[in-house]
Amino acid sequence: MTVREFQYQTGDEVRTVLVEAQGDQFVVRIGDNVLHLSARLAANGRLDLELDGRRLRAYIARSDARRYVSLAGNTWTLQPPDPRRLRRHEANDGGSLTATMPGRVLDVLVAAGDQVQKGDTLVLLEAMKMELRIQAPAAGQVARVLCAAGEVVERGQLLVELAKP
Amino acid sequence: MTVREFQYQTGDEVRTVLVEAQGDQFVVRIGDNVLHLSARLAANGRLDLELDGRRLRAYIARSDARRYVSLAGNTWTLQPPDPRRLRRHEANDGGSLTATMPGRVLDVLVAAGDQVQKGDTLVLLEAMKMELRIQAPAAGQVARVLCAAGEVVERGQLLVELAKP
Amino acid sequence: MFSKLLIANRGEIAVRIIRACQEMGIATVAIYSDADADSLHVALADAAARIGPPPPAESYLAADKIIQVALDHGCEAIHPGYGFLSENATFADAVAASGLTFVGPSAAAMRSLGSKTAARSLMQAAGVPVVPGYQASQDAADLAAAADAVGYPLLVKATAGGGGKGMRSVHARTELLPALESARREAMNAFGDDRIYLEKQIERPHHIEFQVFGDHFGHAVHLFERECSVQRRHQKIVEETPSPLLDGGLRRRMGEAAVEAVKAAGYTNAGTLEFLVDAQRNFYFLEMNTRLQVEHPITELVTGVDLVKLQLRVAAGEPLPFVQADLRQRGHAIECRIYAEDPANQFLPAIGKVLLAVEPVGPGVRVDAGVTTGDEVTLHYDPMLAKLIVLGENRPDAIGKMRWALSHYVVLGDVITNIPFLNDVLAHPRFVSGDTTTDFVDRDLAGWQPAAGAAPDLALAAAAIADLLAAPAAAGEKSVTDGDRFSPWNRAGAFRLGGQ
Amino acid sequence: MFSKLLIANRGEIAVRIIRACQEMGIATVAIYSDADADSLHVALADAAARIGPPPPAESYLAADKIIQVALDHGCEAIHPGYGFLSENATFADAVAASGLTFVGPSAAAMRSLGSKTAARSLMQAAGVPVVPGYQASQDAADLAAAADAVGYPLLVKATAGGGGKGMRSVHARTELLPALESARREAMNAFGDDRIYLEKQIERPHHIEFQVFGDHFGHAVHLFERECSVQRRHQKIVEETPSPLLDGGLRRRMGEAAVEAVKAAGYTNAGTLEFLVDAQRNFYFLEMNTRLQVEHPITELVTGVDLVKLQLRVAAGEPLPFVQADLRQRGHAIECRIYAEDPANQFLPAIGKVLLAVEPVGPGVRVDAGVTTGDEVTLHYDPMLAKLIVLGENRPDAIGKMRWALSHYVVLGDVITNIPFLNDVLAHPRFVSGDTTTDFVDRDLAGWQPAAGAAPDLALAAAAIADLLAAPAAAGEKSVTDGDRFSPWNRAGAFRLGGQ
Repeated sequence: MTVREFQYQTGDEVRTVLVEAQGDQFVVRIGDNVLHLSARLAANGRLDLELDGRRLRAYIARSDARRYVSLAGNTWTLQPPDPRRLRRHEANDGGSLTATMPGRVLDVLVAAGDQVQKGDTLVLLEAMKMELRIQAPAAGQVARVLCAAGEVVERGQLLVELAKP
Repeated sequence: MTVREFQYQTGDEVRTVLVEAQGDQFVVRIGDNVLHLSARLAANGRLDLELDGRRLRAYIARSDARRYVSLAGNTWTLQPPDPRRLRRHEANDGGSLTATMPGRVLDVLVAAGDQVQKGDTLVLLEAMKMELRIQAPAAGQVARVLCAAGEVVERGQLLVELAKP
Repeated sequence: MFSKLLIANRGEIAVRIIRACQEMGIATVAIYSDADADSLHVALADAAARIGPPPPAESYLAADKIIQVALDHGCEAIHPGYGFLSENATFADAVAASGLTFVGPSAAAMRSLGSKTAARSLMQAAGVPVVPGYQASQDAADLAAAADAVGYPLLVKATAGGGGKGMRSVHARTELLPALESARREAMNAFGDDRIYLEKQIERPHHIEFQVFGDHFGHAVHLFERECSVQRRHQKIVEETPSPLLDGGLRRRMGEAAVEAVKAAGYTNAGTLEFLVDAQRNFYFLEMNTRLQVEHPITELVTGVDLVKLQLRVAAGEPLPFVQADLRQRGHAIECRIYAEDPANQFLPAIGKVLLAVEPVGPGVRVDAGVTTGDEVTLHYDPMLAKLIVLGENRPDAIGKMRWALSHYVVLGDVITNIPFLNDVLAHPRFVSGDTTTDFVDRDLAGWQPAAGAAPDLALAAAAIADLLAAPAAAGEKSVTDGDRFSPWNRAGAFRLGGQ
Repeated sequence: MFSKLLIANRGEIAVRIIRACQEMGIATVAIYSDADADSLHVALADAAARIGPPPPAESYLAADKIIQVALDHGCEAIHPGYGFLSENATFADAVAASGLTFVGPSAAAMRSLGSKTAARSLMQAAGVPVVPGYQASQDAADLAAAADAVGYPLLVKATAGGGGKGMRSVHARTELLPALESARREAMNAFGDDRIYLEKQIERPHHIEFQVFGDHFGHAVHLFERECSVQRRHQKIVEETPSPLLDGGLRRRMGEAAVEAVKAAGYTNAGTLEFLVDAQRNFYFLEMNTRLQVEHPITELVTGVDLVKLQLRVAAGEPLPFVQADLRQRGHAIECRIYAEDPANQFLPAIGKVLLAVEPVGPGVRVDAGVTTGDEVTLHYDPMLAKLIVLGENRPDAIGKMRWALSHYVVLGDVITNIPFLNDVLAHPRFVSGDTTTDFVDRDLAGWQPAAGAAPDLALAAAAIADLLAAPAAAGEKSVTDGDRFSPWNRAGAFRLGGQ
C-alpha cells in the first residue's frame, strides 16, 4: 500500500502525518497516534469523515503555502514547515515594534537616535477608518525606523527597532 | 488576438461560437451576431457578465460531454454536435415506443407478433414508487420487444417497436 | 429530553430533523440504503448506519433492522419523518415494545385516525362532514356496485395511502377494474398494504388542511390551515397559508372541528386533517395524516412555532407550551416543492447527477434541501430535491419573493427540474387571484412547455467564455488572427466534439 | 414606486437593498471603488458604475459623482444604506436638488435629529431625559473646563458620529487633549466633520435602542427595542430583541417617548433612538441614527416587517401600512456581526482572501453576507463580513440556534474572524442570564484567547487526506510499502515544503 507523508506547522510545532489510503479508508499516523478513518470529499471543500463510528464534517481550503482546516466550529491554519519563518518569528524580541494590524502608516513620530519614554507614540497606523497608536513598551533609543508615512504595512511587519537603554 | 471556436448543439441546431479574449473583455460572434462582453468567473460556477451596461449572472456546469447554462432563471443543456445523436432522435417515429421516464421495467405484457389495439398496455414501468403504463398509440402488430421485466431503462430508450397494420 | 435519536428517513426531512436535534443538543443517528451512502442526511448526522440495498422494502421500510440499529446505538427515540414508516402503526408498536419512544401519535390513535377509512367513520360519528364514499369491502364486485351507487367520477384510494400513491381517478365503469388493480399494486409496493376504498370526486374543490397538535395532558390546538390546491398527479406542489379562500368564520369552524376530532381520539403529537372545500364553501373531511407533513414549514413561518422541535418535546412528555388563544397567523408563507421531474412530459421523474445547485439566499427565504451539488438523483425514491419556502408580509409580497427565489434557484445537470413550471404557476392569473382548485394544473397548465426553447446567443456566449476560461490557450498554442479562424489550431477548444 | 434606484453603499447592506429591489421589480444601479470591482454587490446589481479609487472620500463619499451616476442611469432614487453618506444632510439636499428621491428622512429632520447635539437639545425640550454632557463649544479650553464640570470618566464623541468612530473614553484630565485630537482626526476622516462633544459615562449601562418609522402623512410608530449592550471598541457585535432587561411598562414608556420625539420633529422614514438604561432602569436618550441600522434584521424577524421595503414605500410616498396596535413582537431574534478581526489581539482588523465561506443554512437562520468565497477583505472599509441572524421561539431557543449557526459558519483563509469569540459570548453565563452591560466584553472577556490552540491530530489528518485526494499518487509514481516511508518517492506529496 502506498504511504504518503505530509508535514504541517501548527503553532510552533512541525508535525509529520503519514497517510495510507485504500479506497475511502485511510490509516493516518501522527507520532504514536494511529487513526483509522473513512473519508469522502464532498462539494464545496467539505470532507466527510468517520472515526470510530462518529461522523464529522471538516472543511479544507488551500492556498499555495497554507492549509486551512475547519472542524466542529474551530479553524486552524497550517503553515509549511519553513525554518526561516520560524527564525523570523523568534527574532521579534521586545526591542522591536511590529504592526499589530495591517494598515497604512498615517504618521511616524520618531527618527533613529530619538530617546523615547514608555508609552510614547512612535507610529500612527490606520485601517478601515480606525486609528491605532504604536507605543513604546519601555524607555529607550530608536535604533531604526523601518516604515514611512503613507506606506501600507502588513500585520507583523517590523516598524521600529528600539535599542535597550 | 487569439480566436477560439466552440460548437454547441441546442435543440436541433448546431451553433458555432467564436470568442476573442482580451483580459476580462470578450468579443463573441455567433452567426451575424457580435456581442461585446466583459466576464469574470466567480466562485461556485457563477460567471458575471456585463453586456451594454447590463450586468447578468450566469451559472455554468459541465460534464464530459455537455454544458449546462443558467441565465435569468432559465436553464439550457448544450450537447456536443454529434451527428449520430441527431440521427437517432429522428429515428423515433410513431411506430416505436420509448420510455417516457427512467425506471425499472415492472412487466412486459406483449410479445413479438402480438396484435394490439389502441390503448392496450404494452409495458409497465416503475420509478420512485410510481407506476407508468406504456400504451399502444394505435392498433398494430408488435414487431420487436426490446426490454425485459426487471431491466432498468433510460428515458428515451426504445422499449417496443410496432409494425403499422 | 432525549439524548440520542434515530431518524428513520432520508432526504430533506432527515436533514431537517437532524438540524433541529443539533440545536437542541440531541445526538443523531442516520440510516441509509446503498443508494444514499453519500447523501446529505448521512453526512450531517453524528453517526450513520447502512440498512440495506436501495429498494425501500429492504431499507427505509425494514422496521426490525431500523429498531435494532437504534438499540445498538443507544438511541432513546425514533423520528419517522413523513412517508416510509411514519404512518405504520405496527412499526410504532414495535418501537414502543423495544423500549424506545416513537416520535408521533400512539399506535392506537394512528389506527383509528391514520387509516383513511377508520378516520372517516370517526369523523362521521363526531358530526364532521365527510366526502361520500365506500369502504365496506375489498371485493371487486362489491366495489363495482358501490361505485355505481357513489357515482362517477370517483377516486380509488389506498387505505394506507398518502402523497397520491395508490390513487386513481376513474371516470367510467370500464376504467374501474384496471384502476383497482394498478392502485393495489402501487399501494402494496409503497405501503405494504393493498387495501383500497372509493370516494366521490367533489367538483373542483379547494384542498385545505389543518395542522393539529395534541400533548399527553389532554390539550390540543390547531395551527391554522394550509391551502394545497395546486397539485399534479394528485400530489401537492405549491402550498400556502393563510388560504385565500377562508374567511375568519370558516377558518374558526374548520379549526374547531379539527381540534374536536383530535381530542375525541386522544390524539397526541403532530397531525393534519385534510378537507375538501367546494365552491359553496362546504367543507368535507378527506383524511388525516398522522405525522409531520411535507409542507409543515409554511405553518412554522406564519405561527412562529418550530413543529419538529415541538414534536420532540411532546414525545418526550412535555406539555404544549401554548393554548389556542396564543396562536395567530402573521404574514403569508408559500412553499414550492422542487422536483426532479419534467413538467412538459406528464411530470415524469427525472434522474441524474446534480452538477451544481445554488439555493437562493435572502431575508424570508428558506430552503429545506435534501439534494445539493454533487448528489445523484436515483430511481429509487421520491424525486423531491428541496422545498423552497418564503415568508412575506402579505400574499402579493410572498408571491414576489417566491418568484425572486425561483428565478435565483439554479440546478444544473442532466436532471430536469420543475422550477420554470413553478414560476409559471406563481405568475398565473388564477394563482395570483387566489382562485386555484385541485384541477388547476390539469385544466389551466395542460400542455405546458418551457418558455426557454433553444439557447439564446447570450447563453451560448456564456458557455463559450466559461469553456475558454476553463482551458485557456496552452502556452505552446499558436496565436491565430481573426482571419485564421478555421485553422486547426483554434479548433483545439475544450468543447470541440464531432464535425460539422 | 420607483423603477430604478442607485445604492450608494457597498457590502452586505448594498446586497440587502438590491435583493429587496429585485423582489419589488425595481432595477438597481450599484457603485463601486476600485477595491470592490469584483465584490458581491456589484455582481448582483443590474448595472454598476465605478466611482473612484478605494479611499472613501474619493468613492463612497464622493457625493457629486454618485448623484451624477444616478442621473446618467435614469435612477429615480438613491438609497444610502448605513454609514458613508447616509446621515449627511448636505448629500440629502443635493439628491433632492437634482430631482431624485433620497431614501431616508428629510435633510431638515436629519439636521435636527441626526446631529447628536441638536437631537440632545430637542429631546431635552420634549422632556425626554438625556445623558449629561457638553456641546456648547469646540474650543479646547472650554471643553477642558466642561469636562471637569461633567466629571470623569466621560466620552468624547463625534457630532456626526456613529459606529464608535471618533469616540474616545477619557478617564482623567491628562487624557483629554490627546483624545480630542485623535477623535477629531478620526471623525474628519470618517465623516468629513471634525466637531466633537462630551458626554458623561453612565455606570455600566444597557444600550437599548428603539426602531421608529414615520411617513409623510404625520403617522409614526415604533417597532420595539433592540438590546445592543455587547460591544467592543464601542461598537455593537451582538444584538437581540426583545431586550431581557425591559418589562412591558418600561418598553411602553420608552416606545412612547421615541414616537413623541419623532412626531415632534416631523421625522419620516426609518430611524433609531438610542438610549442608555442604568441599573435602576432609568433611561437616557443617547443619540438618534437617522438611517437604517446595521442590526435592523432582528426587528424584521420579530415584527414581520421588511424595513428596507418599507423605507422604499414610504420614500415613494406611500403611507405606513399599519398603526402601533398592529405591531407586536413574536419570538426572539439575535444578530451576531461576523467581523474580519482578531479578538485575541484587541479586535484589530484582519485582511486577506476568503478562500472558502460556508454560511449556515436552516430554519430561522438568516445570513446577510457582503463577503463570500473568493472575496478579498481589504484595508479600506469596515471589516464586517456578514451578519448572522436567528429567530427562535424564545430566548433560550434563539441562543441554541445561534450557537448552532456559529458552529456551522465556516470561513477559511488568512482572514481571521471573531466567530469563536462570538460563540464564547453566547455561552457566557452573563449573556445566558441576559445580564450584559456595555462593559461586558471589556470586563468579562478581557484577555480572551481562542480555545483552539494548536491543531489536533484529527485536523491534521483531515488536511493530509485532503492533500492526498487533491494530488493522488501520479500514474508513474513508484508504489512504496510502509517500510519505505522515508524513501524520496513518497515525499512527493503536494505539501512537501522545506526540510525537517
